[in-house]
Amino acid sequence: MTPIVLTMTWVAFLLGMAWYIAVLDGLWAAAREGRQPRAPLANPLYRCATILRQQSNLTEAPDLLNWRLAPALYAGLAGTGVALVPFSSASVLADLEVGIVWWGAVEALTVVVVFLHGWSANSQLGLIGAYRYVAIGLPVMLISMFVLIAAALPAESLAVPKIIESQHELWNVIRQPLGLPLFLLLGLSLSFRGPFNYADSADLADGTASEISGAARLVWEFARLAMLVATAAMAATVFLGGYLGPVLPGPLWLLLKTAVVLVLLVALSHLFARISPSRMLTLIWIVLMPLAFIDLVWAGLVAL
Amino acid sequence: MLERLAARAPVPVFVAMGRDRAPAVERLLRNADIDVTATPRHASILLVAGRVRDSDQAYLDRLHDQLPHPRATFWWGDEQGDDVDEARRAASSDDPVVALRVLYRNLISGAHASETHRLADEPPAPWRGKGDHGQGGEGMMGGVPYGRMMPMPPTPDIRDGLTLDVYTTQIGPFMPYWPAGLVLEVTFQGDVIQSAEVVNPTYPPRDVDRVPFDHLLHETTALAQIERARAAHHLVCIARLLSLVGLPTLSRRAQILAARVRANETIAIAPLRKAAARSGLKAALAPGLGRIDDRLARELGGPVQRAAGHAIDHRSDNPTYTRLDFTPVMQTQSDCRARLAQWFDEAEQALALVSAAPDAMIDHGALIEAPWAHRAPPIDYRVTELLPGLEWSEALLVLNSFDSAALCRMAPLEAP
Amino acid sequence: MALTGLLTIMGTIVAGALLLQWVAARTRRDRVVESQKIPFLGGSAPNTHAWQRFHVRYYSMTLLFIAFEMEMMFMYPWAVVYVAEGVKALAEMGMFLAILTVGILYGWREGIFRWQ
Amino acid sequence: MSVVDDMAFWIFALTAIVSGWRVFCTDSMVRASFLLLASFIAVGLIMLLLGAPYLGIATIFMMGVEMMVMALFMVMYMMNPAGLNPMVMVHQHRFSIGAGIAAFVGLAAVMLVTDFADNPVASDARVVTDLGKELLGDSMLIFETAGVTLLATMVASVILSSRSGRFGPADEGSVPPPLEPGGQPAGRLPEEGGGHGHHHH
Repeated sequence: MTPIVLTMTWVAFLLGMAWYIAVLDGLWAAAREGRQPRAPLANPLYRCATILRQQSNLTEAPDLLNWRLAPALYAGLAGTGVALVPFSSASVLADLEVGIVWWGAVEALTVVVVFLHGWSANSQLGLIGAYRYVAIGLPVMLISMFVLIAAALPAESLAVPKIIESQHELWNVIRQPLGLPLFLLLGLSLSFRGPFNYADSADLADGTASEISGAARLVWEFARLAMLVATAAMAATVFLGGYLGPVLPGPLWLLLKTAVVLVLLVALSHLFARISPSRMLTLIWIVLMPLAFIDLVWAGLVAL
Repeated sequence: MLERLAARAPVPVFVAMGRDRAPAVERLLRNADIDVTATPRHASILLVAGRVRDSDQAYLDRLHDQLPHPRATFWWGDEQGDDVDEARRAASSDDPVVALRVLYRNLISGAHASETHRLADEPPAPWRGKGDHGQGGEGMMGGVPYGRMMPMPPTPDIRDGLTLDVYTTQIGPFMPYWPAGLVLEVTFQGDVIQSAEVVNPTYPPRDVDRVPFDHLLHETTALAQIERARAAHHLVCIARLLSLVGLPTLSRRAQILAARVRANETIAIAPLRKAAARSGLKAALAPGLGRIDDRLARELGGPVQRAAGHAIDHRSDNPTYTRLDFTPVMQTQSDCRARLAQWFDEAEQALALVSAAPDAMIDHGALIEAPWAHRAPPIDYRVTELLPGLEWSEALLVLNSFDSAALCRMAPLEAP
Repeated sequence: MALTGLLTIMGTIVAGALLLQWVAARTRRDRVVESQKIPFLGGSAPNTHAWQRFHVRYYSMTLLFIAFEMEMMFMYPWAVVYVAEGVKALAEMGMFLAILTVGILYGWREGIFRWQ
Repeated sequence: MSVVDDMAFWIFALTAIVSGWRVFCTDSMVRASFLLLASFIAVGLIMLLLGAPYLGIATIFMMGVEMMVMALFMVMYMMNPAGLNPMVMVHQHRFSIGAGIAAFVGLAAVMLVTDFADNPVASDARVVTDLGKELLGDSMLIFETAGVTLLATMVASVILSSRSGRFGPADEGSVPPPLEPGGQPAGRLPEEGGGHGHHHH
């Protein structure tokens, strides 16, 4: 029975946190523009209803199966990512011995489903978004592999619960200060937000999402938010000690930490401009990758 | 239940920009009650702002049909809509937000029937029943599978069939971040533009910031009014670029500043500029991107020319300005970055002039520099020479680093 | 077992998402007409299908990436025994990072991180 | 538990085989790539069932990125990449059917005839740790050799594929060979391409 209960809890968590991000986005925009937010709590629900009321669109000869599957698989991948995160020492949905390797697989498969989503519509703007996303999504994955391996060093294990246990005395965010910021960039890339929005950007008329409407679009937008939640929960667990914390019960700590990380992610996604894909590619390989190297060396020296 | 919730959402509107309406539409962008979508697929109302050329009617109909049901068209402008019912139009002087909300609510509840398609419900080419599986194609690349041909390599490939295809299509006239009215036939290879041809020219720019300059032709006008219009014009240009690089909130801040300048409020541009610099706007505009040669910069004139390092500004010769120690600001690089910096510099300088001489007047008929690439002999340089070799996002950045008057002159009214 | 957990949550979400799309399609039955299917290009219609032999401008980078990735897969087991093995593992890491750095620098010098 | 495990095994096995077979039936290069990925994912999950979590998930991970890159290259090089006109993806039908059957029967026979070692790994065995120890112990040389080999792969792939470089475009001055010996160069000359190269190798 436990997997079912935990699954339902996580699905509720994803839905709730997706709503929370939408609220944060609205509040952030209103504050930056110096106006009153528009129905801050209910606005996300109104928009969901609007999207759901619209007819589902088709294009000429699309790859319909993959077009409908891609949003669903994307959301499902976010679910399997978040399943690695323990609520407490006793309750974890997927207690994988190699949890962070699965997280890497989630990143790899995310690139695949986003590509499929852009490919399936048989439209030029979506195609450009799909190919552009692959260019950025692939190398960003390497950075996250480095920082997660660095986090695994002191734990002597690839399992997420063990990584939490290794942070009893000191959180990884202090031990390996470069890890969290680099991992947050990955979160932006996985859900293509702000400076990492290479799939659904404004210049492509929303890119891979430019031809969808109705329920498929609702699932797609939810999946993007769910993936951001999954990254935040993972970041809170791997770098901020997850459920560890005094006084309050463990799950509540996890919730709080995830919420704080999400504030950071929302701020990051509004604060930075998107640079051209080829410059971003260079930036990732030439600047961010060496930073990830330094993170690994740093973590290694500290762990010895 | 779903209807009730949906009716309270921001109205999803796709804007088809016609003539004369650009600044008014920017007002909509600032309104939290309106959600201006990037694609018609996400919109429920097609807002036709201003007059649309007769030759663009087919494009407009196609756009209309791309909206998902329930959908409606709303006309905003004076010239059209005699045959359109009251619920679906607004005069150009009116604010259409309330009317849009009502129309949207009725659309959701079913009180206003969703509009049916305007173009024929038939594939671009008849295909059913042809080919091995009735898909309309023959062989590997032949025929019209599902109604359209397949992309082909630019020249017949007699060797190994490995030549990459090109994809040629018309783009515009109602593309977001695209000069209103411009239709280009663009050839892509991958995401890089290989060539472009003008099919339909841009709509001539006509915006509110022109009013004081027109006024000056026959009446003595306050310097403050002129310079405020300049600042507002530049802020709107900056806003477009900010939105394009993924900073929509900063972009709306620039829009709000422009509106406040027009309303004679005192504002400071420095915070916006600082926020933009902190967000890495410079990195988003690669050095050298969109660099134009000296001849073109001179021919376009205005801020484009000064961004190329030519201190040519009619204000230098005007006594009112020389009394204020006016010297034109300029950049040297003549690329997108320089043009953006020029907009910021000139807007800040304009506001400084306003605060230095709030009551100064300029005699009518005086020759005062306009904020845009002003009138000059026609030029033979085309926007189509600017784009080849650029990746799509860079191409849009380059387009949006020019003011609409400059773009209009580079995509001439008579198609070449 | 971990696999059960992964499959349960994956199955639940995917099934829910597909169900939502199916129900929405059943309740709104307006047909998508042919003119509605034309891909969005700012009002224009394309001459051809968009599916093409797409010139991927970063293809050299993907090859470097694959080799890089392969190398990374050795690092996961290495991380587990790192503390136990001590200096030997540290030296191993130095070797590993040196190889990757050389690979990146070479690629950079040849300009493979740019659009070609 | 064991019944559930068995069921899972058969489902994954069937998925692996069916999607592997469908690879050859679809007309779309992208579908073919990702059907192959689906097959590999099913195999990876079977490895998970067999108590080899690292290898199983690493398979899924690696195949995810590799099939993605393969799809990019398939679309670049194949006419009609989406299969809008149906085509036959297999050649030499008779030979391939024969070879397929022979390989299947042979491998199945090996599987049935071989006397597999029967010492199940304890469920709490730390297989990843053992793997790490092996890599830093007896197999260190293999590990290091693999590292250097992969570096050679990186350099070689860049040399072979990259057009840009420090000595200018790779195809500068190159002339396509003639179709007959001693004839005129055939096909496109690189100069015609407006500076955007095509790579035949």
